[in-house]
Amino acid sequence: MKKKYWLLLSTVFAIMLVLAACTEKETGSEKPTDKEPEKTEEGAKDEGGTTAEQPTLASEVTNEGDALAGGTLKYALVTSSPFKGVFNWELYQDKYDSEIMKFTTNVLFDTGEDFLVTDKGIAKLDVDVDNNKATVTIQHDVKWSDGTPLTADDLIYPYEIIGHPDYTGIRYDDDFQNIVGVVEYNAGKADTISGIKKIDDKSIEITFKKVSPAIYSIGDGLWGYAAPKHQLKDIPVADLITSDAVRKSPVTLGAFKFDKLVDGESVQFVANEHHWRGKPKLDKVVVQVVPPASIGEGLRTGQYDMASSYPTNQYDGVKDLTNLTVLARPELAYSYVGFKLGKYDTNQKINITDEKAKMNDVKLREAIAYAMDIEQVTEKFYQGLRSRATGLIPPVFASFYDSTLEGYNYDPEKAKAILDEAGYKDVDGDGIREDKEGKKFSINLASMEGSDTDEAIIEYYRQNWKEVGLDVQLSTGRLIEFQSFYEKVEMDDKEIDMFMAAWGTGTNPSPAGLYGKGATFNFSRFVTDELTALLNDIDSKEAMDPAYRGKAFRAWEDYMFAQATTVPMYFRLEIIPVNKRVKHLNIDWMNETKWHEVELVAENPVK
Amino acid sequence: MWKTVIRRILIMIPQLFILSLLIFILAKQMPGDPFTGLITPETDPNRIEELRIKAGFYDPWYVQYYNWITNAAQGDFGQSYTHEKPVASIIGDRAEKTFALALFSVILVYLIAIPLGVIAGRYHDTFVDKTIVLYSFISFAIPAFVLYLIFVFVFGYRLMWFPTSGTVDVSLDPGTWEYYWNKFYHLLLPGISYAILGTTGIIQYLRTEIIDAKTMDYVKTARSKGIPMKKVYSRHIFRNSLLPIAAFLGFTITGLLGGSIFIESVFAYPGMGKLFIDSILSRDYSVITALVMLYGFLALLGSLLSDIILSIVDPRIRID
Amino acid sequence: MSFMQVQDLKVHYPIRGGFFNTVVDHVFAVDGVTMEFERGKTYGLVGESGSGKSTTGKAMIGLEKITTGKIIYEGQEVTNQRRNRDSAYNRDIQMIFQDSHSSMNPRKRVLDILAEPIRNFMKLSPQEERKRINELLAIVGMSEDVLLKYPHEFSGGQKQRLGIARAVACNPKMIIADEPVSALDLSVQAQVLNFMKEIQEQYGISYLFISHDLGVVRHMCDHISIMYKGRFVETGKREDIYSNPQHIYTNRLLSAIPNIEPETRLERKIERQKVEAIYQQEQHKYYDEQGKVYPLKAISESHKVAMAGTEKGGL
Amino acid sequence: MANKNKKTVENFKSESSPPTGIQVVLREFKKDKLAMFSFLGIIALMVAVFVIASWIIDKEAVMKINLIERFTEPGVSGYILGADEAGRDMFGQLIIGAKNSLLIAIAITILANVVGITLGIIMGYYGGFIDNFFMRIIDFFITLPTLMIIIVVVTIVPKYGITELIFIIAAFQWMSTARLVRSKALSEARRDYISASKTMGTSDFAIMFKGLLPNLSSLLIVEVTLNFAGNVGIETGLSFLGFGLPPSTPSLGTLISYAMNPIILSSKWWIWLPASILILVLMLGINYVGQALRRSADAKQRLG
Repeated sequence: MKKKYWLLLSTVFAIMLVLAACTEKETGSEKPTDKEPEKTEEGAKDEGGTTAEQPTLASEVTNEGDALAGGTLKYALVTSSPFKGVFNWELYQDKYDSEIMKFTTNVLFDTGEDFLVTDKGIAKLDVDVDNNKATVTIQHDVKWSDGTPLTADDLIYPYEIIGHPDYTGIRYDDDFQNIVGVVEYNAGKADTISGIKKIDDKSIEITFKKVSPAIYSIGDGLWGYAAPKHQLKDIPVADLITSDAVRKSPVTLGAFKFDKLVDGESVQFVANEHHWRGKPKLDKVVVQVVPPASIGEGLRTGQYDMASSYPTNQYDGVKDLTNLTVLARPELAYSYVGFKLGKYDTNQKINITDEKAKMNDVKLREAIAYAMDIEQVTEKFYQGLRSRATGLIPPVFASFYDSTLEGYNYDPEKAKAILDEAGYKDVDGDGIREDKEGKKFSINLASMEGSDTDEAIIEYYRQNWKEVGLDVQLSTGRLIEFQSFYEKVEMDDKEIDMFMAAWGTGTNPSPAGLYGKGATFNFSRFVTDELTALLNDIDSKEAMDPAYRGKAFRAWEDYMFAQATTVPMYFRLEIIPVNKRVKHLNIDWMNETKWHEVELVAENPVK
Repeated sequence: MWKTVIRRILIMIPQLFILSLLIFILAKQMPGDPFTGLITPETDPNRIEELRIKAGFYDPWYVQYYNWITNAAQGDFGQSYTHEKPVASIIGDRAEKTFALALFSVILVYLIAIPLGVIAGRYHDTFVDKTIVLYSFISFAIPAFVLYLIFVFVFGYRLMWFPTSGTVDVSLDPGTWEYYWNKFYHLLLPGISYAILGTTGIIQYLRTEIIDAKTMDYVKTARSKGIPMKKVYSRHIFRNSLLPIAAFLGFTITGLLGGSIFIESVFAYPGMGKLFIDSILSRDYSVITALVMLYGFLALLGSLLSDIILSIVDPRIRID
Repeated sequence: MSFMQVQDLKVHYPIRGGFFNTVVDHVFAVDGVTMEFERGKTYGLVGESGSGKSTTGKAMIGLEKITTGKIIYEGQEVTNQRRNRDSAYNRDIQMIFQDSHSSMNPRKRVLDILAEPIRNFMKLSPQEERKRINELLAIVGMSEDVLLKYPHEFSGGQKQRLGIARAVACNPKMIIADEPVSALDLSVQAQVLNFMKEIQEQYGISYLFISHDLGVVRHMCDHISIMYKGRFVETGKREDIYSNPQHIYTNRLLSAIPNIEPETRLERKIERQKVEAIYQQEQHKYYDEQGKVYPLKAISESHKVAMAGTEKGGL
Repeated sequence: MANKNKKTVENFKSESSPPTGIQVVLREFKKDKLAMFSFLGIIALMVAVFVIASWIIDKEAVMKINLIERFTEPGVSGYILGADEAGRDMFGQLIIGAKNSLLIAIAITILANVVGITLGIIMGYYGGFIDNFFMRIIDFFITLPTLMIIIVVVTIVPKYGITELIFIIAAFQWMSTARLVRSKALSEARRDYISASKTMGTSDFAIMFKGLLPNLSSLLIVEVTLNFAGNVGIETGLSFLGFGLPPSTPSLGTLISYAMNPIILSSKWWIWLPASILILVLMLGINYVGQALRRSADAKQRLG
C-alpha cells in the first residue's frame, strides 16, 4: 500500500518538476546579461504581477548583419482553424486567405495617407467627378507570374466574375451595383457590363451611377485587383471556386508565387522572377498555420520568423524574448458599447428609434460611459496594447482622426452626479439606484464570449457600474458566443439593453453603413434627421476635399459624443513579433515594407 | 450469420434516417448561420440576405430537409458555406487524417496494453502487477486534456522532439519516402499521448481474464499433464484471453473517433474532430450534419464489427 | 363434485424467424388440455420434460398467457381474471415451486416472505399477521427463531417446507405443486411429501401434482394424467393407469420406473427392451400423421385414452 | 467460493444478512485498506468542499476583481493558492469550482440513474413489446455520437447554466444504465421468486421496486459509482472545449481549461494544477472504491 501512495505522489511531483523546469528556463531567458537596465527593471516589476507603463512599441525594426542571398522566410499564420484556401480576390471570404494572398497580391493601386489611392502602384486612377467616370491605367510593363503580360482585359475580368449570374460571393453588393450596366449583366440581359470600356490595352474606363469620396478608398464599386483572364477565362464562373486555378496554382502579380500547398495547413511560395518591382530578395516564403496557443513558443524557439498577428492576451509570452522584436501598429478598428434604442423595420428597411426605450436617456448613457474605468482595463488586462478610444475614427486615419477629442474619461463622481440629476436615485438604500419612478432598475448587457480575459473585463466593468449604483446584469446570464451574439443583436433581442462589440472600419472610415438610417448594422437603431444629414455630408461630393471631409467627421463625432448612443471603448494595437534575422521590416500602414524587399541576415531564425 | 449481418445493416438505414432528421433539426436551431460570421462594415447586409435566400435558409425546414436528404442519399452532402467546397471533399480530406491518427493510436494502445495486461495478470499481486495497475488507474483518473497539454508543452514546445502543428511539412514532395515519414512524425505526439491514456480498459480486462483463467479447469488439466507454465500461457491462457480483446477493436476505434475531438483540438491536428468544432463555431450546418451522420454510421459499423469478430472467435456467442 | 374445470386449454408460442423476424410457426406447448378438480384430491400430471406439464400449471395460475381455452372456478369463468392480482381465484389457487431456493427473494427475511401473501390477500393487523405466521411455522414444523433469517441460511428441505407454508398461508383451495420434491434428497422427499399429505387432510386442499416421477405420483395422487407433446395421452384414476395402461406411451413410461430389487433386475431389463421394441414398431398407430396425439376417448367412466377413431389400442 | 461464503454465514448465527449485502461490502473494505482510505477520503473531501463553499467562503468576495493582485503567487498577501489574472482568489475558486463540479456530477448521476434504473427494470420485468420498444430507442441513442450532439444542443440552449448543463448531459447518460439494468432484470425477472410474488398477488410495482430492485443493488452501486466518475469527466471535457460553464461560475473544468494558455500552463501553475490534482485524486479514489464494490458484487473476486 505504501508503495502505491509513493508512486502516486511521485507522479504528481514529476509533473510539477517538469513544469517548474520549464518555467525556470523562461525566467532565465528573461534576464539576459546584455539587456538594458531599464528593461530588467520592467521585468522585475513584472514578477509582482503588474505592468504599470504602456509598451511603446515601434513599427519598424532594422537588424545588423549582411543580407543572405535568398533564404526562406518562415511566416506563422496565427489562427486556430485551418485556412480555407480560396486564393482569389474576387471569391475569398476568409480573412486568413487574404493574409496568405498578400505574398502574391494582385492589387492594382498603392495607397498612402488615409488609405487613399496613390499613383505609385501598378495602375493609376483618374476620377472624373462631374461625369461619374473613372479611368484606370496600367503604368508599368507588368507581367503575371507565368510571364504573360498584364492587359486591360485582366482589369475588366474581375468585374465580369463578380457581376456574373453564377457568382455566389459576397462582393456583388450595393456598392458594386453602382457601376452602370452591372445589374443588367447580372440578370443575364447583357453580355458585357455597359459601364466598363476598354480604352486600349493598358487602360479602362468605368462609369458609375454616382461618385463619392469613397472612390479614393477604392469604394463605390471600383475594384482594386486584377484577375488573370488568360488562366481563368475557360473555367465557368460557377466552377471557379473549386478549380485548381483558385485553390492550388493561381497566377499572380505579387512578389511571390504559389509553389506547394498542404491544404488548410501551409503554403510554400517561391520568388516571382516576373515581379514588376524587381525580383524578390528571398527565395522562398513558407506560411504555416499556427494555433494561437503555440505561437509564443514557436517564436521563442525560432520556428518562425514572424507571426501574422500575435494574440494580445499572450503578450507576456514574447515581450521579453531577446531573439525577436515586437512591432506594433494600430488596427483599423474600434471597440464600443452600444445602447439599444429601437428596432429595425424589416419591411421598410429602416431603423426606427423608440422614444420610450429603456436606455433612451442621454444622461443615463453618459453616466454609464463615465463610470467605466477603461484605462485600468487597457493597462492591466491588455498591457497597453489597447488604449481608451476617444472617438469613432481610429487614429490611423490621420486626416480624419481628431486628437483633441477627449471622449468619456473615467469619472465615477461625475457619473453619480449625472445620475442624481437625471433622477436615478437609490430609494431603498441597497446601494443600487432605482429608476425615475423609484422602481427596481437593472440593465442587461450583452457581450461576446472570447478569452477568459474578456470575462474578467466584463466583470470589472460591472463592478465599476455597481460602484456608481447601477445594476448591470449579463443577458442570458453569461457571455454570448459569437454567432448567437450577433443574431441577438441584429434581431433587437428584448434581453439586450446595451452591448459591447467592435467594428473593423476597413480602409474607408465612412460611417454610413454603421449608423445610417437604412443600415441593418446600425445596431443602436438610433436615427435622427440631424444624424442623417451629418452622415450624408461625410460622403458628399464636397467631401472629396479631405479637409472638408475631416470637418464633417468631426461634426459627426461631436454629435455622437453628445448623444452617447455609441460609447467608444478601445483603439487596438496589432502586434507582430519579428525574429532578429529579418534585416529590415516596417509595418507602418503608410510605409509598409514591400515583400520583395525583405531580407534575412542568418540561415536560421535566431533562437 | 450473413443474414443477421445484412439485417443489421438494413436496420441501420432507419436509424441513420432518424439521426439525420434529429441532427438536421438541431443544427438548424443553432442561432446564427454561416453568413453571420461575415459581418464587417465592408460587407453589404443586403447581399448577405440574398445569399441566405439563395442557400434556401428561409425555406420551411421540411423543404430544406427534403432537399438535403434526397441529395445526401445520392452521396451529395451539399456545399460547405465556409469552405466553399463540397462537404464530401472536405470531410474526405480530414477523415484521411483522423483515420491515420486513429489507426496509429489503436496499434500503439494494443502494443502497450497487451504486454502490460499479460504481465500484470501473470505476475498477479507482485510489485510489477501493482505498478501496472496503478498506471492503469492513474491513466483513467487523470483529466486527459491536461496531460495532452503538458505533453505538447514539454515534448513539443520545450524539448522540441515533435512538431506541434499541421500534418506534414510543406516543402516535401508527396509520394516520396520522406513525405510519408514526415506525416508519420506528425502523428507521433498525439498518437502516443492518446495511447498512454487509452490503455486502461484493455489492461484491466486482460489482467482479470488471465487471473481467472489461471483457476480454470483447462489450465489445471494442461498443467497436470506436465506442460510447462510458459507454454500454458502462450498456448492456452493468452490465446483465450486475447480473442475478446480483438473483438473490442470496433469499440476501441469508435471510442477513438469520439476522442478525436479532444486530441485534435489540443494538438492542432486538422482532422474531423477539429473540423467539427470549427464548423460548430462557424455554423457550417452542412458539415455538422454530415459529420454527425458519419460518426453515427461509424459507431454502428464499429459495434457490428465487434459483434461479428466476437461471434467468429467465440462460437458460443451468436449475434442476432 | 368438481369445483374447478379446465377446458381445452391451449398455450402456443410463436416461433419467429426469417429475414424480417416474422412469426413462421408455433410451438404447441399445451395443446388442448381438459381437466376437472374435486376438493381434497390430488391430481397428478406426468410426462417427460418438455411435454407441457409445467406450462399447464403455470397457465392455470396466470404465469403463462393462455392462447385459447377456459378455466371455470366455482361456476365462474376466470380465464382472464387469473392475472387480476387480488381476485378470489388468485387467492385460492397457490403454487409450490420446484426450486425452493430461487422461489424466495434472497433479499428478504423469512418473515417477509411468509407475510407476502397474507399482506396481499388478508387484511390483517400486525399482531394477527404475526400470529398467522407462527401458525404456519408450526404447521411445517419450524421454530419461530427462523423468522429473521434469510433464505440462503436454510437447507433445501427446510426451504421447501417454508415454500409450502407460504402456499397455504391464505387457506387456498388448490395448490399447484410443480415438481415440489425433485430437487431434494430422497429422504427429504418423503418428509416433504408427508407434510403435503398431512396438510391436505387437515385443510381439504386439492393438489395439482406435476412430476416426471411416476413412483412419487403413485404415492401421492388419486387421479393421474399422462402428458405428451402438449396433450393428454391417457387420464384416469390411479388404478386405471397403473393396472390398466392403454396407451403405448404410458406403457413405456411405466416400464421405466426404477426398481431396486436386485433379483428381478435382469427380468425387468428384458421387459423394458420388449416394451421399447414394441413402442418403436407400433408407435405410428398411436399418433397421427404429424406425430400428434389423437383426441381422448373414454374407455370407462374414469379412464380415457388417446386413440385414432376406429382403432382399439392396448396390448 | 460462493458455497464457502454461504457456510460461513450460516455458522455466523447471531446476525444474518443477505448474501450480497452491506456486510459483504464492509468486509471487502476492511480487507482493502486503500479502498477504505479512498472512500473515507472522498467523503471527507466532499464534506469539506461543501462546508467551506457554503459557509466559510463568500462567493462574492472570491469573484471580486482586484487588479492589483493580478497573478499573485501562492502564499503571497494571504492568497493560499494565489490569484488569477483578474486578482480573484484561486483557493476560493477551487473550492467553489469543486462544489459546482461535484454538484453537477451528483445531479447528473442521480437523474440519469433514476431514469435508467426505472426504465431498465420496467423493460426487464415486462419484456415483450415494452422491452422491444424501449430497446429500439436505446439502441438508437446509444450509437449516437453523444459528445457531438451535446455540443450542438449546448449551442442551442439560450440560457445555459448549471441546471441546463445537468439536464442536457443527463439526457444522454441514462441509456447505458437502462440497458445494463434491463439485461440483469431480464434474467432476474425469470427467477421463481418473481413468479411466486405474482401468484401471491403482489402488485407489479411492488415486485419491481421492492422485490427485484434490491437484488440488483450491488450491481447498481458499482454502476452509479463509476457513472459518477464519468460525469465529472464529461463536465470538465465540455468546459475544456469551451462548451461548459462560464468562468463566472467556476468549475474544475473551467479552472483546468485555463491551462490552454501556454503562459498560464508554464508559469502560472497555481491556476490550473490544483484543480487537475483534485480531479486526479478524486477519480483515483472513486476508482479504488469502485473496484472494491465490484469485487463485493462478484463473489468470484472477493478478497474476504
